[in-house]
Amino acid sequence: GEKTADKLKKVKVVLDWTPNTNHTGLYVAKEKGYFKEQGLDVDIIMPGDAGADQLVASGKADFGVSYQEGITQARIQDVPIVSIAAVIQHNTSGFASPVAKNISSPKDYEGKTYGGWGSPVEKQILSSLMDKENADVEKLKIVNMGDSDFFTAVKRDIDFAWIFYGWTGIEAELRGEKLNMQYLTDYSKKLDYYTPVLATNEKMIAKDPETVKAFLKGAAKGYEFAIEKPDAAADILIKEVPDLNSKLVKKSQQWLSPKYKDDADRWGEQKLSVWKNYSDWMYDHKLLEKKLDAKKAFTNDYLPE
Amino acid sequence: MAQLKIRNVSVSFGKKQILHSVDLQVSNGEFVTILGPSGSGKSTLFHLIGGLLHPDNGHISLNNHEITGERGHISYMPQSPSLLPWRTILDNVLLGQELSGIADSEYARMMLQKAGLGDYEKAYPHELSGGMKQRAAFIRALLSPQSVICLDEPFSALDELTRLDMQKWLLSIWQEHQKTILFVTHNIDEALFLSDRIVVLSQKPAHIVKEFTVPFPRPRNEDILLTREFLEVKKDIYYTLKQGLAVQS
Amino acid sequence: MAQLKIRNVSVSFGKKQILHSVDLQVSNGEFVTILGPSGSGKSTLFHLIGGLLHPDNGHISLNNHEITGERGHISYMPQSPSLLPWRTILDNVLLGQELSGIADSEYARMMLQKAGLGDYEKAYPHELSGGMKQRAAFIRALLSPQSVICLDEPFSALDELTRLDMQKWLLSIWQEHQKTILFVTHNIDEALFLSDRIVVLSQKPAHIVKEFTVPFPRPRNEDILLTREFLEVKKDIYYTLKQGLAVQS
Amino acid sequence: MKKRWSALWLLFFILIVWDAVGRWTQVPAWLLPSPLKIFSAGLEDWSRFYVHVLSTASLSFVGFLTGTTAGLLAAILLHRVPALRQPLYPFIILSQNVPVIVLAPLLVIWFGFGLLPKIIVITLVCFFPVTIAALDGFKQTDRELVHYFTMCGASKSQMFWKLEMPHSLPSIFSGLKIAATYSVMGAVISEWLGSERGIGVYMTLASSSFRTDRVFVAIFSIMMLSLLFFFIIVLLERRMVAHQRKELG
Amino acid sequence: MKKRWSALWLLFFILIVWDAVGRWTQVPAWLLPSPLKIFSAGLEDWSRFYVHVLSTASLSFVGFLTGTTAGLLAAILLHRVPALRQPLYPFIILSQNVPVIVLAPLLVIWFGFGLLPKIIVITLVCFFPVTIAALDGFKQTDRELVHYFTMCGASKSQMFWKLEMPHSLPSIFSGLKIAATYSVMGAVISEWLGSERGIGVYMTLASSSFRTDRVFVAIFSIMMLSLLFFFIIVLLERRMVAHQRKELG
Ligand SMILES: Nc1ncnc2c1ncn2[C@@H]1O[C@H](COP(=O)(O)OP(=O)(O)OP(=O)(O)O)[C@@H](O)[C@H]1O
Ligand SMILES: Nc1ncnc2c1ncn2[C@@H]1O[C@H](COP(=O)(O)OP(=O)(O)OP(=O)(O)O)[C@@H](O)[C@H]1O
Ligand SMILES: [Mg+2]
Ligand SMILES: [Mg+2]
Repeated sequence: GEKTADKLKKVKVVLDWTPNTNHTGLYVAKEKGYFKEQGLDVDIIMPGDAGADQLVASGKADFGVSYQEGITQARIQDVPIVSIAAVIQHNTSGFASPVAKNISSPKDYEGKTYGGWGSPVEKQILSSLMDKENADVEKLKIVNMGDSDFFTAVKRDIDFAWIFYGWTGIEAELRGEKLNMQYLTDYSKKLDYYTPVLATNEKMIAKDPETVKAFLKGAAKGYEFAIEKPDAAADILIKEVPDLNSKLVKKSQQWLSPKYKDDADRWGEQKLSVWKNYSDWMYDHKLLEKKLDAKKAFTNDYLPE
Repeated sequence: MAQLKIRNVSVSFGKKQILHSVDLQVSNGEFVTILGPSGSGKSTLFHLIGGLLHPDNGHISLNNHEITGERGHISYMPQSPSLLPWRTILDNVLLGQELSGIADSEYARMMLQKAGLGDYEKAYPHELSGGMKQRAAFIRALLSPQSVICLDEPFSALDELTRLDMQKWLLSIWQEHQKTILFVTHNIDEALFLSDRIVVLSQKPAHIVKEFTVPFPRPRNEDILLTREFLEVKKDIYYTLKQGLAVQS
Repeated sequence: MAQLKIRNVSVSFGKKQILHSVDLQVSNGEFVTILGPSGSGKSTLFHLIGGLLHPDNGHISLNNHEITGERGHISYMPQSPSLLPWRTILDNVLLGQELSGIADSEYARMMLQKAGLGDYEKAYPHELSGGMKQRAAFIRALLSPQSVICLDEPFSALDELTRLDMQKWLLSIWQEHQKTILFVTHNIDEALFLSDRIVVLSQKPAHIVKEFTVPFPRPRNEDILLTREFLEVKKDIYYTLKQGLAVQS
Repeated sequence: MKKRWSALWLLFFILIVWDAVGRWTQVPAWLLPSPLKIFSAGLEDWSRFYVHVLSTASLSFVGFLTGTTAGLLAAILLHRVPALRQPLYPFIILSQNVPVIVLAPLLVIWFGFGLLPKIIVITLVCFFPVTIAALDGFKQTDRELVHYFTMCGASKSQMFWKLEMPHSLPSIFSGLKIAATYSVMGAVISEWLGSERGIGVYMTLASSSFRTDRVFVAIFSIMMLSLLFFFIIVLLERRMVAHQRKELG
Repeated sequence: MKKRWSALWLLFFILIVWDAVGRWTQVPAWLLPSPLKIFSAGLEDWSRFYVHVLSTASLSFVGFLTGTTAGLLAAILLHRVPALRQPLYPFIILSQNVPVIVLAPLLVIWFGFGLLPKIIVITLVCFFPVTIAALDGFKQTDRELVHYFTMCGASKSQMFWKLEMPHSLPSIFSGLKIAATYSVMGAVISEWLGSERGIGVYMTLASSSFRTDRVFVAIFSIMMLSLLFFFIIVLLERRMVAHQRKELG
């Protein structure tokens, strides 16, 4: 039942960067009082440059939005952070290019220029994709495009880049720019990792599992609302963060809502195989110094039944 | 033919009038000294001639050529030495030449030697005594190529002996190079020893109270300082100065 | 009881020795003038007394109290006016007092009036003529409370009449307030008119060539300048100076 | 009068050229929106936007104050305690080389998401130019004036407050101007340490949702704020360094 | 000698305290690794890392050169063409308020991902302190010296090269020191515009893979580079502003 405001437990959630439709459930839960029902007073924080993972791991924030690759690398470095729910069941990212560039499959990457942010992961993933089609990753030029956004980059020396379709792809639709897209999931099951996820730190789980449960219960209710009523959910996000581009939010929400739960039994469910597959893949490609103990990296124990 | 003509020049700073209708002609090759109370406007007159200031009224011409507000026509020694602190003495005295062409450092060295600054060529201004700085500024003015030289109290910080040396030196240069010299001093002896003509300014607003033509033939030597005639003229000038002071205050 | 004692003081800049074994005693309430060639080390001597420099050798004491290298015991007028450009003249002359306690601006105003700077209380230093700045620095020194006053060529930029006024004023203050005065000048007349004793320095490395006790009774007036005795002593000093110059060069 | 507004005219001109070039070359609006579009976006958003502006303005103001105060104090400390200068100076430089992406998590972990870490960031940005400029100003204090103060026995703190500080005011203001300019950007950066309000928040949101017009609204308001701060400092400078303005035309 | 290395001792001390505090409070290594760990990470990575360091060093060097050259030229232009000062001055301030996240896409569109946009970013960072400091230096040129140069008819360019420029060298060096310090951070920021090599690249990668030790290796090398640049400027200053050092102890 409802608890009075002064008994509410204060909880901080840090986002991964700026608010977007990945976070709709959290905003809905906050606005609709789902968190309050659970006795929580949730404060949603944009971390800016502070980096959500460190804040969560250090306990400065109770929960955070992260992604599987980050948590994997963090855990390898003994950062005590644990994934507690998958926000989206399948990886919605992929390599996008304007149709004019004529890139319809990884085979076409040869002789083209890819704009990334200089991570070794990128080259390995690209090479996995290209290997499948007998293309040579060495014939691909990889350029670091730093802070510049997708649309800017492809105007200039870059042919394709890695985007989340649910946001950047939708923006392209809004602009009427046709994109070619190669989703990672279409080429390798191993690359179907969770992004984003909700995370907390080990201490929180050990000391205050009730709060973790309560938080996930509220969040799950929020995301379920977003799944059922995309438009209303988008309106809530826009109301909470009025400086966002409302057209983009609405359209993105419609695209993303069905993908939160997708083929899973319940929202937030994570599979050991997904964690294992991707970390093994990373290890095999020398992207990790040691093997990840995948069982410890995530938990489904606190998801509502 | 009068070389430097100052006609009816007046100037004020804000509401204070400093010079009131000053008329002065200095002929080619003449040596004219300006005497006047402290704060009367002697330096200001030099600033007008040099073009640093523009008169409110009146004109200044050189060889019948109007130069009111024009710069670079005179070689100038300011009342404070104004040496550049980042230059050695040698480089400092060469400045006047540098500004108008090529510097002759050999000649400059010789001049420094003559002024007793031979050991200080490479010293910086702050290593010099007050009188030594003044001598350096004096040499800088002598080395500048212009034919009109304006000297503002050039020897005020020198002892009597060094001063006499410098005076004689100035006279020899003046005669040799046919310069026209305008000279400010507070020392009546000095004025009488050096000049062809002495102009006495009043308290401000300054105008010319009287002009004296110095009656001694050249070359002069120190002995005239002790003659009766000398003392006579000196007294005369002294009282003129007094009168110029009295007028206003 | 000698108030200010300078015993066997030597000092050098780098390899150049400036003062060589200078011995000088100034009694309480005495007025002593230092004469010497330009660059001999008169200002340097003041810097030593004021504690700006430390002698290589020797001691300085005030009332039998060693003050070598100590500061703040004298009231000082430097050779260049050294006024603060961001302060008005009134605030500038009050500085000496400010540094040692509370400032009395009424008295300072009166002094400025007396020095002919009444209209310039609120002016900034750059609005003053050279002589006016010098007078301001002079007043600043007079207003400082210390009983020993060191004046470094205080009247060099003043015309004869203003200079005479200032000299008389200085004497009246000296007598009234029982100050001890050390005075540097290049003007022998001035030295004779003002001082009890005159000390002549040689060319550098400077030492004391001779001391003269001035034979005129006080109060003195301008007339003594024309007496025979005066001319006699003046000549004597002049030749001593010449001798001091000759020794070295 | 015309001259005063010349910058505005130039701005106007630039905006027109920008608009024209935008139309001509058909730069897409998401890359570089036309000034008109930016203006209308600004108007439309104003009711929500001014909260952000106020927040950033007050944040930068507070940060500027603490930053410059810290900067001045650091300069004073290093100047007056020379023993600290050698060891601490390098660390002051180092403080400018800790990237925010590293500092941010540490600051948030130590000080939470409140005001303190943000003010620390702005302080870090603002204090440096002030410290360097003030230190250099102190160092360049006029030698003659320093000597005068020393001779008069000025205490270290008198020397500082009555001489070095006023003397280096122009230099300090030069540092303050740089700091004022940086303070607004500093505030925007500090808002990335997790903030609900502020131009920085508005801008990242606009940027991440591809609203280039709003990004430019943010930039323009950052610019306006900085200009405002800068000119407040210029006004202050004019008041406090008044004597410098009274220069001859 | 001991004094010279005091900063190093202090650094050593800080590292020891850091290590001790780290052990004591058990700050996890991923948050703040111990100095030893950082050092060994640096050693281990060195063979790959030095390429990044070299790249950033040369980038910041080139950027510093273009930035300070641009800054000086801007200052000279604004100083010598007063008609431009009013309209352009505000834009110079504005240039410091365009956040890189906005500038980046524009620069990329115009200049691609090559060297040019990076150098533009560093230039933007470096030129401002130089311009402001130089302008303020030019403005403060000693009044008496300006008057002297004017009277001597110095041309505008003589006035500039022989007077204003050397006079404001200390001020300019103050700006150069600030710019040198910023140049390395400027280079790191500019590397975020897309670069294959550089400390900035290394650092973001390290940060995204939670190798906090490597992040600190990057920070330390940024710091070392900045210190190096800074002290090169200090050395240059000592050579070029030599006369200032010859101060009395
Ligand atoms: N920049 C200025 N602003 C205002 N007044 C000034 C300025 N320069 C000079 N004056 C005033 O002009 C008058 C004349 O000054 P000037 O320097 O010409 O005197 P001077 O005759 O050279 O005196 P001295 O013999 O003391 O050098 C003085 O009363 C002075 O206060
Ligand atoms: N800072 C310094 N560094 C090196 N030499 C110096 C320094 N200050 C003074 N001197 C030298 O010391 C000597 C004496 O200087 P001082 O200023 O005492 O002379 P002075 O007797 O006051 O001369 P003047 O009558 O010209 O003022 C000069 O030769 C000068 O070059
Ligand atoms: Mg004068
Ligand atoms: Mg002297």
